[in-house]
Amino acid sequence: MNRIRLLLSAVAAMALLAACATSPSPAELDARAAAAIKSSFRDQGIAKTDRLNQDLGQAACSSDKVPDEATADRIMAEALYTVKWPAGGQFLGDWRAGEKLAQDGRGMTWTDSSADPNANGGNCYNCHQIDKKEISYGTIGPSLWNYGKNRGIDDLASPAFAPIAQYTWVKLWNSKAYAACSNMPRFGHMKLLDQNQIRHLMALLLDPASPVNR
Amino acid sequence: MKTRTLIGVAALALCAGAQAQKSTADGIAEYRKMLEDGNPAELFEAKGEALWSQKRGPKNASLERCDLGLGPGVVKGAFVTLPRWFADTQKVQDLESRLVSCMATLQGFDAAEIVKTPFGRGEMANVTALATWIAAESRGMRFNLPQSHAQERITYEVGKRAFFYRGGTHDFSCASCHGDEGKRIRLQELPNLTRNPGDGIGFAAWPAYRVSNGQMWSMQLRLNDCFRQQRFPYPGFGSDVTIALATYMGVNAKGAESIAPAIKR
Amino acid sequence: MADPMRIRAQAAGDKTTVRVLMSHEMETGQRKDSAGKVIPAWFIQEVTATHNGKTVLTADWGPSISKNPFLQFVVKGAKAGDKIAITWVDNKGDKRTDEATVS
Amino acid sequence: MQTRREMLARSATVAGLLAAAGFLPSSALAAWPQAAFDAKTLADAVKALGGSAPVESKDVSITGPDIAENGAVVPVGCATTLPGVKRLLLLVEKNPNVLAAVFNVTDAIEPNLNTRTKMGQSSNVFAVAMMGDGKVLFASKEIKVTLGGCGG
Repeated sequence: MNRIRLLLSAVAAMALLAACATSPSPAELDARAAAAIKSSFRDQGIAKTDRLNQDLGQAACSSDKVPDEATADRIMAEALYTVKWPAGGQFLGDWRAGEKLAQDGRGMTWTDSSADPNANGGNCYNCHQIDKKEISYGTIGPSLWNYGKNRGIDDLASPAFAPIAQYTWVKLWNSKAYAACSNMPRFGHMKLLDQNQIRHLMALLLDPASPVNR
Repeated sequence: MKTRTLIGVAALALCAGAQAQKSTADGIAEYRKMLEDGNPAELFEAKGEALWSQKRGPKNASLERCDLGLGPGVVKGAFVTLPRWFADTQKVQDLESRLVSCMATLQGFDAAEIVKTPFGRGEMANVTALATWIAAESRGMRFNLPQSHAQERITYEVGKRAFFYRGGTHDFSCASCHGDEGKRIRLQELPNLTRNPGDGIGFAAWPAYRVSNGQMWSMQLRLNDCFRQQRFPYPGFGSDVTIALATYMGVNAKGAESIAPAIKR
Repeated sequence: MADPMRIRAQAAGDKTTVRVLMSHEMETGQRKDSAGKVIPAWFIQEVTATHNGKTVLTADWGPSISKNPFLQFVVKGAKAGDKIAITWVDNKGDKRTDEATVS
Repeated sequence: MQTRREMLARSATVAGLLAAAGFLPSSALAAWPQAAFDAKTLADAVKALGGSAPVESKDVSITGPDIAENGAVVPVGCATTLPGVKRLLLLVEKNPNVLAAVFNVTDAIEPNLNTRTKMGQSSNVFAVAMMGDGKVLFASKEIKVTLGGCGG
């Protein structure tokens, strides 16, 4: 009898311990994280706390797991829908201006005074190899050396040009159109670069005269 | 014949490219090696050591009774166990936020005032110097953050979520740059901070002297500038997200040897 | 007042390697602040090294020496227990002297 | 985009204004060789220090990395194997003012000095040995300065 009582109380004690040790559910932890993010930041210069509000793509790509297929499809479809094509069907600008933009990593931080695209760089070399002459390049994105040449664009009249130009324009305007969780910023869609600046980057990549395609 | 020549040229070009790349990496390694002997972080270390035992503040007291987690006054080994839970403040704290607590309770400084001070100025510069010396006292030791308290485990989980949180104008999260192996920004290798990146890499290298601007950077400033480059708004000093991220990186770095204070680009 | 220097002086045989770190901004006078105003030059101009009180090296520096300067040189004949002292003077006339014992 | 000449002209104007206002941090030390530190070329710097035309020599050495990850801190060293050196100089060819440091060497130290210099861009760096017999010898090395980090 006593032994049973002892046993029972031991069981009860263990149950109690187990209850104490129960860690919060994933949903509770999500809520804790959301609260921490909300309370930890303040406005500074052009970087306001509304930058923490996530759209569908940002929210769906905020864990070590990829979003489910339906969500990914929706993100890509919506991204494609946002793309604005260049006025007059003019895809290319000046590759020299493009190289300058590609080198420039500035813009949109709280130490930048203006959010105007003209104050921003393209950050391209931070993540990509582009012109081989620049040895200081990043590897988060693929190499873009010979980008146009490798895709068969030897001259601008080539039939290969139009589809590649359209593809590249979309990639620069809203990279999420082709990969829901792409690491690449959405330069056109987020107003990081304007239409003319994107034309310059397009020329850097596609113009047969650009050093990238030599 | 023509094709063969072309292939030959292409192969040559490839080789030249690979060689140039190797020599760039070697050159940078050689440069970094040259800087190691004579790290200006030593200047900050010396300042921090003096500050620890100096009687200062409204209470004219030293920090020698400050508890960094291993008991009052124990400095050696404390750095590699932080952030951790502190019962007196009922908070998980990193080295810098803990130092501010000690400066408030022992020396009578206004904690809120210090937290508001920009990096490199006034008492905030002193916090950085103290953190530099305290980190140096654990040089060569291995990270081993406690995870026994429920709040320490929760903080880790919050940190993991913050690490992957995408936002801002560029859609960046910490993981955009630090979630993979073998990536670089420009020539700077990016440690994968979702696991132990190795001895003296990532969390195990800060505080560090920044060559580019000649400043001593603490982990709080390192995180602050990560968020700036991420195009996020401004994280408060010692805010929940910064402590949670430090906990996430510190726990992931379990077993990694600390080389702090290091010297960085 | 300027922060102290860090001086390490290590003997090996009959030679002593001296490594010095100085705490100084070394402002070039060619940079502008965020408001566009030129930040005035402020840099160490003269460095003197002595071994047991005898001058062994003097140096004139320009503003292109890096911030928080590093200097390394080798003193002949210095042995453990000897004193190495370093003095710097900057263009504002500030100066600082620190001393180390050869180990 | 300013040309280099415009920029030089501008900074000269700024310097002139500062000097007129008494702000120019002219040397606190009478002995500091102002003219040498104002020089734009290796030859001018040496001349301002009373030296003859420098001659390249393998008895002088300049050490430094092939590539500097950051131009703010570039470790450099100058040395000579010859006896009788009076001064060792460090210069950076493409800096606005070429001369970085003058070391007045005595017999009590080895003619081998190391420091760290700023470099605005990839450039040749020079070590110059001004000898007791009036000879001026030099060595040069190219150091590449790369861009690091996010560039923001």
